[in-house]
Formats: sequence, C-alpha cells, structure tokens
Amino acid sequence: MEYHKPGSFEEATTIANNNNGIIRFLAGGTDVLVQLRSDILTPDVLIDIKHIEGVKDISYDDDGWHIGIAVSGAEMSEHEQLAKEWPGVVEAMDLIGSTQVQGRATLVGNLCNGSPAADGVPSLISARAQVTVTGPNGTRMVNVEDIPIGPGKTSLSKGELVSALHLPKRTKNQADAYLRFIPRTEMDIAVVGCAVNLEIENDLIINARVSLGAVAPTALLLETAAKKIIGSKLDDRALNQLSQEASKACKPIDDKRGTIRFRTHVAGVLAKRTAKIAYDRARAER
Amino acid sequence: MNKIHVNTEVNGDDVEFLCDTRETLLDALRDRLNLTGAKEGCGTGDCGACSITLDDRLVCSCLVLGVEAEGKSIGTVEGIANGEDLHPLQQKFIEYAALQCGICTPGILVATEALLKKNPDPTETEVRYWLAGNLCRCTGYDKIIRAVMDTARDLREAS
Amino acid sequence: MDLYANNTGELLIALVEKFPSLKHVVDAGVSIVIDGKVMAYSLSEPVHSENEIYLLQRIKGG
Amino acid sequence: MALDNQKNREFKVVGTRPDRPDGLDKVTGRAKFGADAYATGMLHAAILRSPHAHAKILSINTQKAEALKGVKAVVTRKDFSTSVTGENWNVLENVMAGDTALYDGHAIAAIAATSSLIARDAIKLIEITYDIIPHVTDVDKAMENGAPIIRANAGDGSVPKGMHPNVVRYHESGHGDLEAGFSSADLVIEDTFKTEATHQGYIEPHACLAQLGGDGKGELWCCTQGHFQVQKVCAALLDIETSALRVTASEIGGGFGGKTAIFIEPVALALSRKTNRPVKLVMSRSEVFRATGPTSSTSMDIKIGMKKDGTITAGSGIFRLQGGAFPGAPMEFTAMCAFAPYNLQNVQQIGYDVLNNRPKQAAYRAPGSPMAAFAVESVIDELCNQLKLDPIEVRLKNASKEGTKASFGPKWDKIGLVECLESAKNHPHYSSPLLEGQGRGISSGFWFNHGGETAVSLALSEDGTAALSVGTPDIGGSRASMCQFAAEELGIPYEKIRTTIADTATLGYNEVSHGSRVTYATGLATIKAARDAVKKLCARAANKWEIDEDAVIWEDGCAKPSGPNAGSFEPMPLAEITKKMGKTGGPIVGHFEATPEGAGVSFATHIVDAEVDQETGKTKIIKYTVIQDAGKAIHPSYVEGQYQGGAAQGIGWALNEEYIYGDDGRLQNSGFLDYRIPVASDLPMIDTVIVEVPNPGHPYGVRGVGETSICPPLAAIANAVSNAAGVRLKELPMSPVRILEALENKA
Repeated sequence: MEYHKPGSFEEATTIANNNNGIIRFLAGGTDVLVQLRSDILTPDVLIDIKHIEGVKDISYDDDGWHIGIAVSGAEMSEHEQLAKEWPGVVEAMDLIGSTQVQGRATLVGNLCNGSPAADGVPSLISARAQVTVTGPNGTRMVNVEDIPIGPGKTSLSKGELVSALHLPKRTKNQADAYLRFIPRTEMDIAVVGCAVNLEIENDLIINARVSLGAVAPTALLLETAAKKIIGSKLDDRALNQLSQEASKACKPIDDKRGTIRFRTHVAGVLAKRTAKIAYDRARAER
Repeated sequence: MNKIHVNTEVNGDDVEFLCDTRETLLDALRDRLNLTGAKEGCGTGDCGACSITLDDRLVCSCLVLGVEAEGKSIGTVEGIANGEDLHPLQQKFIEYAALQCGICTPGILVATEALLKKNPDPTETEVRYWLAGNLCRCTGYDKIIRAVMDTARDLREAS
Repeated sequence: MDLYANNTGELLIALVEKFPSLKHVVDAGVSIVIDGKVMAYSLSEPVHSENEIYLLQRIKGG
Repeated sequence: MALDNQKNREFKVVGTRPDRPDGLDKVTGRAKFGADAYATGMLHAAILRSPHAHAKILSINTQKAEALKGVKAVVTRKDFSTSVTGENWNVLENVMAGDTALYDGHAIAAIAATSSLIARDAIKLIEITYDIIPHVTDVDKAMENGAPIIRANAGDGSVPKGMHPNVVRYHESGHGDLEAGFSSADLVIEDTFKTEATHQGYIEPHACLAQLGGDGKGELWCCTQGHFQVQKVCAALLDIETSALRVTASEIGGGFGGKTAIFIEPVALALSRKTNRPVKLVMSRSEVFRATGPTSSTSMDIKIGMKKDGTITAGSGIFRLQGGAFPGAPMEFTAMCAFAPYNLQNVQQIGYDVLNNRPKQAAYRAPGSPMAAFAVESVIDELCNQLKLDPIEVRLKNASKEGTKASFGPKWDKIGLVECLESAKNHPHYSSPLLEGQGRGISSGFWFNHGGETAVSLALSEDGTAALSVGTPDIGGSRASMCQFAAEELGIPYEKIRTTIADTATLGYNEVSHGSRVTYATGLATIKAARDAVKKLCARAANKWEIDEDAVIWEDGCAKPSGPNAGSFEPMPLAEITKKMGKTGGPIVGHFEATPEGAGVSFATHIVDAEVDQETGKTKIIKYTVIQDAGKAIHPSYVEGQYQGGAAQGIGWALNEEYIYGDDGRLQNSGFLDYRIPVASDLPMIDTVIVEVPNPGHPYGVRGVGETSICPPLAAIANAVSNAAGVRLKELPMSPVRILEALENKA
C-alpha cells in the first residue's frame, strides 16, 4: 500500500488520477482502517488528505456554512454556533460511533463511504447540503443526495474527491433534527434513520424536507411525506400522514440488523418523533 | 515492503520508528515502541481497549495508521501516572474494585482522564455515554462509573 | 441396590461390572453425590451402606 | 475440610476490602496479558479458516504461500499427533480440521512468518479445494429426518434408537408420577422456548507465545483459565511429554469459561517446532467469534402444573442443545438446573446433545443453567400471572431447602434459596412503584459450583513475609482473596503476602479456574497450607521453649504457650521464628495438594424492572437487584463485582446478543459492532445483596460466586419485558424486532 500526503486538492487529484488499482482517500480513517484490518479491502494507494490547507476549518459567510473535509465529529459538536443553527446535522454526526470515533470520523467520509445506513447523510439531504467535488477537470458543486448511488458506491469518477461541504445559511424559524433507531443506546449502525428540516411561520410549517436512511440502497428524500406536514401545525392528522408516507416510501431489506416489516414500521414512528423535535426547535427559535 | 520513518512524541518523549504503511498506530506503539498498555480487543474501533490521545483528542489507536503519527503528540496509559504517584483515577479504580480482569482498564483510564479534562463535573449519564465505546465484560460498569464520578468530585473539591 | 464397595472408586467399578451399559457414562466422567455432597472427582471418598448415593455428569463450569 | 467449628469466629482480614495486589500493574498498563509477550527471534503466525459451514477438504496447496518472502513454516493437520483419542481427539479436530471443515471459521492451516502482516498475506495464498456439502445450524432442524449428518457414529450408547445421528448424547432424570401430578393441578401451562447462542465476549482475544525445540522441550506463555490443562492437552496433541512443556499463564483478559478451552496453543507450538523459533499467535476479534466457543443454542419444551394456592404439582422439561460440530453441549446441566429451585414430588428432565455446523461450544458461566431458568421461570411467572399469585410467595412455597429432594435426585445439604427469596421479598426494590410502560420480573437461578484438583505452596521468608504460589489463573481478583486467607491464618498483615500464579513447573496439577472453584478450592488449599506452615512455626517455638509441640498455639501471628501448664513464655511473632529458620531446621513452607470435595451449591434471586417502547419494541433496563448466597464473602467488593458482571452479561444475552447465521451457514456478526454486548450507557447501576448461608464444606463457609449470577437474568428480564409488553416473549434475544412482532401479533 502506497501512502501519500498531498498538500493540495489538485495534487490529491493528480495522484488519484495517475494511479491504478484500488485508491482510497484517508480523512478520519474510521471506515478505511476497519476495512483494512478486516481484510475486506486493502487499497493500493492511500491518499491522506488531512494535510491540505483549510480541511480542518469550519467557516461561515454569506453563502452559509463551509465545513472542511477533515473536520471531526467532535470538532463539529464543539462548534457552538454550528450546533445551534444545524442541530440535526450535528447530532447525526455525533451519533456515529464512540467518543473515540468522534475524535476522528468526518461527515464527508460518512457520505463517501456510501453506506445506506450512514447517520450523517439523511440530515445533510434534509439540510439541502452541497459538496464541492474536485477532479482532474476542475471543481463542481453537487447536491449531497447525488453522491451515494448504491451501497458502497458513489457518483464520483476516477480522480475525483469531495473537497468541501456546504450547509445553507440559516434564518429564524428554521430547525432540523435527526433520530435513528438502534437496539442499544450507542455503538450500533442505524436500523432506521430519519432527518427532518423545517421552516415555520406563525407556527405553520411552510417548508419541510424529510429524509430516511437505512431503508433503501441510498438515503431517501421524501417529498410526498414532506408535503403532508407543509401547511400544518404538526397536528396529529399531519403526523399520522407523515408517518404513513414515511413507511410507504421504504424499500428496505431483511438483514442481521432488522427486517423489512420492522424497518417499515419504525420509519413511520421515527418520522413522527423527529418532526416533533424539529418543530419544537423551530418554534423555540422565534 | 515500503516502510516509512515516523517521528512523533509519546507521553512527552520524542520517539521514532519505522513502520509498514498498513500498520496501525496501535501496532507501532506495541511492536515498535514496546508500549503494550494499549490493547487490541477488536481492531475495528468497537471496544476502546486501545484508546489513546492524539494531539489531546481521544481516539482508538487501532483506527489510526502508524504513519499518521508523524509530528503528533500521543498520550497513553503509561503516561497517566506521575512517576510513582498514581493519578487519582488510578487510585480510585483500585480502591473501588473498578476492574476485574483489567484488560479494558488502560483504555477506560485514558478515556476518563480525557473526559475529566473536558468536563470536570459530568453527570452519571454523561460518563456512561462518554464511555460507551469502552467495552467492559466483567464489571457491569457499576463500579467504574462510581469510581469516575467520585474521582471527579474529589478533583473538584481539591481545586 | 447391592454392591460391594468401600469408596467411590470401587463403587464405580462395581457398578460397571453389574451394569455394563453404564460404562460410557462412567468413562465420560461422573461426579458422585453422597448424601447431598457432590464429589466431583475423588475416587477415594469412603462410602457406607447407609449413604444415599447419586451419579451426575461430572461438573464443569465457566 | 469442613466448616470450622468455631462459633462466631471473628475475622480480621476476611470480609474486608483491601486493594488488590495486582492493582498497580493493571492501572498503569504494566500488567502483561497474552499478547504482551515478545521474544528475540520471534515469528508471527496466522491461521487460515474455512469460509464454508460444511465442506470436504480435497486438497491444500501451500506452495505459493511458502514462496512468499518472510514465510518460515506452514502447518496443517498432518503436523499433529495421529494417536489421540476421546475428548483430546475432539480438541485436535477443532484446533485443526481433518478431512472436513465442520463450520465457518474452522482452522485449516497456519503460517509463521517474520511479521504478522506477511503471515496474514501468506494465508491468502494457500489454495484449498473444497467440496461444499449440505450444512445445518439450527438445533431443531439438525434433529429432523433428512438433516445432513455432521459426523456418523459420534453418538454414545445413551441415545434412544431411531434418533437422527446428529443426536449424540441423551439424559433423563426425575422422580414421581408426572401424570398424577399434572392431573392434580388447577392450571397446567405448556410452552416452547428458544435461546440463541451467545459468546463469552471477553475483551482479550486468545494469544500465546510458544517455543518448542526438536528435543521436545518447550515453553508456552498464554492467556488461559488453566495452564496445567493447556500443558496436558498440548503435550498430547504434539506427542511430547507433559513435563517437558512448561506453561506460564499470562494475565487473563476475561474468560467466563471461554478460556477453559484450547484453540491456538498447539498450533503455535507446532509452528515453533518446525522453525525452531518462538512463535506468537494472536487471534483477531473475528476469529474469536467464528472459531472459539460460544454457548449452545437451545430449544426447550416446559410443562408445569400448579394448584390455585401456588403449590406446584408437577414439572417436566425437554431440553435440546446444540454444541457445534462436537459432542459436549451441557444439556445435563440444563436439565439438572431447570427445576433445582423447586421442591417437586413429580418431575422429569430429558436432554439431547445435538451436532450442528457451528463452532465447538465452550463453557460459559454456569454452562447450560441460564437457558433452563429462562424456560422454567417464564412458565412459573405465567402461572403466577394467571392464578394472580405473588411470584416470590409461590417460589417460597415451593422452595428447595435442606433435606428436600432435588429435582435431579439427591437430598439438598444446607442451601440458601429461602434466604435469597426472603431477602428479595423484603428488598425496597420489590415494593417500589412501577411507572406506565414498565414491568417487573423476578427469577431464581441455581449452579452447582465445583472443587477440583488443587495444589498450592506457601513459603515464608526470613523477614516474616510470605510468598503464596497458586496454580489457578486470577480472572477477577482472586489474588486479593488468597492473600486474605493467608493473612487470616498466619495472623500477619495482608500486605505481607504476595500471591503469584505459578507456572506448571512449580506446583502440582491445578484444575482450570472454572466452576466458581477458585475462592472455594484454592482458598481452602491456602488455608490448609497456612495451617501446615503454622504447625511448623509452632514446632520451632516449642523446640526453642523446650516444650511439647502440642503445648504451643498460634494466635495473632505469634506462637504462644497453650496455657499456664505449658509454661510462661513471651509470645513469639512469626518474623522472629522465620528470621532464624535456616538455623533451626530449614525453610518453612506450607503445602496443600489434594482434590477438595465439598463445594457448596448456590442460589440467587434477581429483581429487574424493564420499560418497553411499544412503538419500536426497544427495552430499557430501569432497575436491577441481584441477591445471591455467597456462603461467606471473602472480599465483598469482588463478590459484588461478580454479581454485577453476571447480571450485565445476562442483560446482553436476554436483549441483544446472538449468533446470526446466514442461509449459507456463515456467521454474519463476527465483531463487536453487530454482536451487541451491553455498553455503559445501556445499563443502570446494579444493586447487590450478599446473603451468607455458610457452606458446610469449607472452613470459612465459602461457596462459589462467579457463575450463579448469570442464571436468573434471562428469565427475570423475560418476565419483566413480558409484563411490561403485555405479551409473553419465548425466544431470546428479545430484540426490538422480536418484541415488536410479538406486540403486533397480540394486536
């Protein structure tokens, strides 16, 4: 395994583009090293992207938030303003693994690993997050939901890597939340994950995005479900419709972590619970 | 085999080692530097027995490559005591019988020391969640949690 | 049951002589219970005609 | 050695909570566990394991692997003894497959190389041709007609005719008239229960460092619960002489029964013999799950009859256990423990040991008993619910006590079940209010405990200190209690004694640290060895005072004249005698070598409150209380620790832990990510009550405490969850998926 420590994204791209075999980028390493130790996958070329300028920064400007690709979960949780504006995104990241894993794991790594159960992804989708992708032909902006295309697969082509993560600017009366279901209290992979991002006006929901994880090959954006709560004050009727739509949207599998029946049912339960938290947060923002 | 030369700092001392790119920092600490306090319980970041601090950040050393240690500052269980004076956490763990077999103890001590630095007054729930990545199969955690809570209290009272 | 034995070891030999089908059980290892006390191994424990005696599979543990 | 006939003996050290002697090593990272040993010239080994559940091994080609630079040796089955028989043959067959891979993870070959990375690369180069044959991983399916035969003629003579060849052993016990018993009941409940296999889950993977020369002499360092057994079995598997192999036990990072078995040590020794270099072999976590002993999985039918007043009229149980591809599932223990807490006139237990394409089961904390308690205590709870009776009163009404006939035959000696139940009834937990959505469960549990071969030696030093050598690896603090025993008898401070786990060259044979035997048997041995030393000390004093040996007594660490008639001498402290011992007759060493019989059985009662999320099926343990008879607690902190640890493991077993096999017969969750043992945030504090009903078979009254604590939790939690959910859960683990399914089926 070759190990590289490029100083810029351009250099990283060039190394990735000029090599053959299995190429992996190393940020937090919490997926790459597990695969290495478990003999699931040994890269031929490993490109450590933590030494590129700016990758550890969290910044804010007129376009919103910009999160460096090597920012760890712990660093996100410790950023008070980010945690205040995007509690759902931050808590989703915070749920990944242990305190130790939080010291290393990154949100972009979580996205690019391509796991259907990734905790970080539904919250990013519901947040309308985008990423900058750098490749041999320059950079492009991509919506987060367009990155994963199937279990372990992304839409990134040879030589490309994500070079920054962007979250929209927040206005008042907006809030998000993320809940996942796991059998224990910690340390498990989500059996179902649900993110809800809301905007309210006079207690009325005027914008909503709902996303589910671990119930399909990639995280889902539930447009129909979101419509069921837009225009409501999240009354029981709206919640029940949201729940039904969430369950209906599921295309899960039976596996060691859960059954189709279980995942479908719990997706509905989580959708309700998550929406309530997001709604309460949005109201508290006033 | 492509070995890389790594310069790093462990428990305040400058050290160097050669390691294969695939070797984890845990392997390097144990096999190259003879620091066997950190243990491999799983190799996949699920048990916390290999906990160390990397630039003061709590991590699993099995999820860090040896080559990534270049220029970093590492803290291990061997660096917790000050000479013959044990850290109050170490004292309390012995006093409270907060260990049985002791294999998870180094990782738990490194993790709890990091917790108390960050949060000197944690609730029981905070301690339990902070330590959720440190598996202990012997104790049921009861005496560990009590030892941590009471050490935190003693340290607060002393300061 | 009529058997002649002074101790647990002799008891097992006498038992197998009388009931050859018990050989595999005894070979696999048995513990002898004398008046409620489990003798896991010893073949030299004295036995008397007034004792209540049971055979159990040899005790192992975790 | 019977209970000391000293009424109300006042202990000075026993019953206190001193710091453990190995505490400093364990908190500073200095303690050396299995993988912490290194030797000059050491090679690293890795094992190639079968990816198939059941496959004939047609050929093994190691050429490419051997050609890799750094590879020094390859071993396969042909490098081991061809003359072993009986259980040793089973161990060998498990350590290294013969002509058939019997389970996913079964070892096929091993390699020693100059680094562990090279060894791991090299095993991927070994080419094996397999002929995959049908497999079975479910206990009930393995008994059905047409199930693949795992091993022909493996059954012993006990199996009834006409059963599938996968049934290899049979057990039947009981007494009375079942039919009459059931017909006199007001309510009879009959049900079927299943439990999945769980793993001991020790955090330290198996590890060893082996050195064996062509001269047949060897050294072995390993983490084990019993290094004398490792010595005996390795010698047999490698055709070397037992005494030529010296085995040293490392610090052991948890065992719970799983390290009473032998997996990698013979492999490392074989590689070392072939290379003439030390070989280190450390399992990965995934290997630990795939190839070391989990428990049996079970399927059980229980039928119990009860009168309206709570009297149990009859009970019967059929227990089917699979123990992997080898005979030995502990179905007799399951059968014998099932009804142990109840004084029944009519009772019958039947057990089947069934082969499966799974790893060879190993002992796990009271092997077989927790599953039995789950099935029986669930039915008792259901009877209490339907007859509207208090579950503790019913258990008290039917409780086994001294003189009643046990379900498996003999009459009980002095036991503490009633005391545990009374303590539970009076515990504030039992009367505390429950919130909406919560349920309470109680259960009793039983385990035999064990004595076993034991040898210790207690050598006194000139300065009046003592070195105690024991041969039972210290799994959870036993060196502390051994120091306490010795201090108590010698009358010197606890700190003056150092206890060492001696290697196999130093002491006579010591049975494995299992069966909750260490505090009982090694403790008894330590007391006897100390009394042996004291006798010698008294003799030296008598000699000095020129009086009869019998006229000297030992009190508070000093030799004293037994009374005014013996003469008037100042008490002679231990250190004064040892200071001159070289010139007064030589070194003073106390010994004990014997097989203590008289281990006291023990009972426990657990109370647990659980809350079930009706929408997701997720369970939270709210409150937990363990009440158990210890006989006599030597170091109460470590007794509590055993109670808490057993309860925590039981919580994992009840709720989330399980072996998950795919249709391909492969284990799907061979890591701590998906084999879900409880984490700190899953558990509440675990309250403990130490009941002390002395064991008549130990001088201080000690009963084993390590295992009984895992017997009640499965049932207690199942009862709490069932009461909270309003529906009876009959299958473990009670995962959210299962609970939600039960709730949906009820609705």
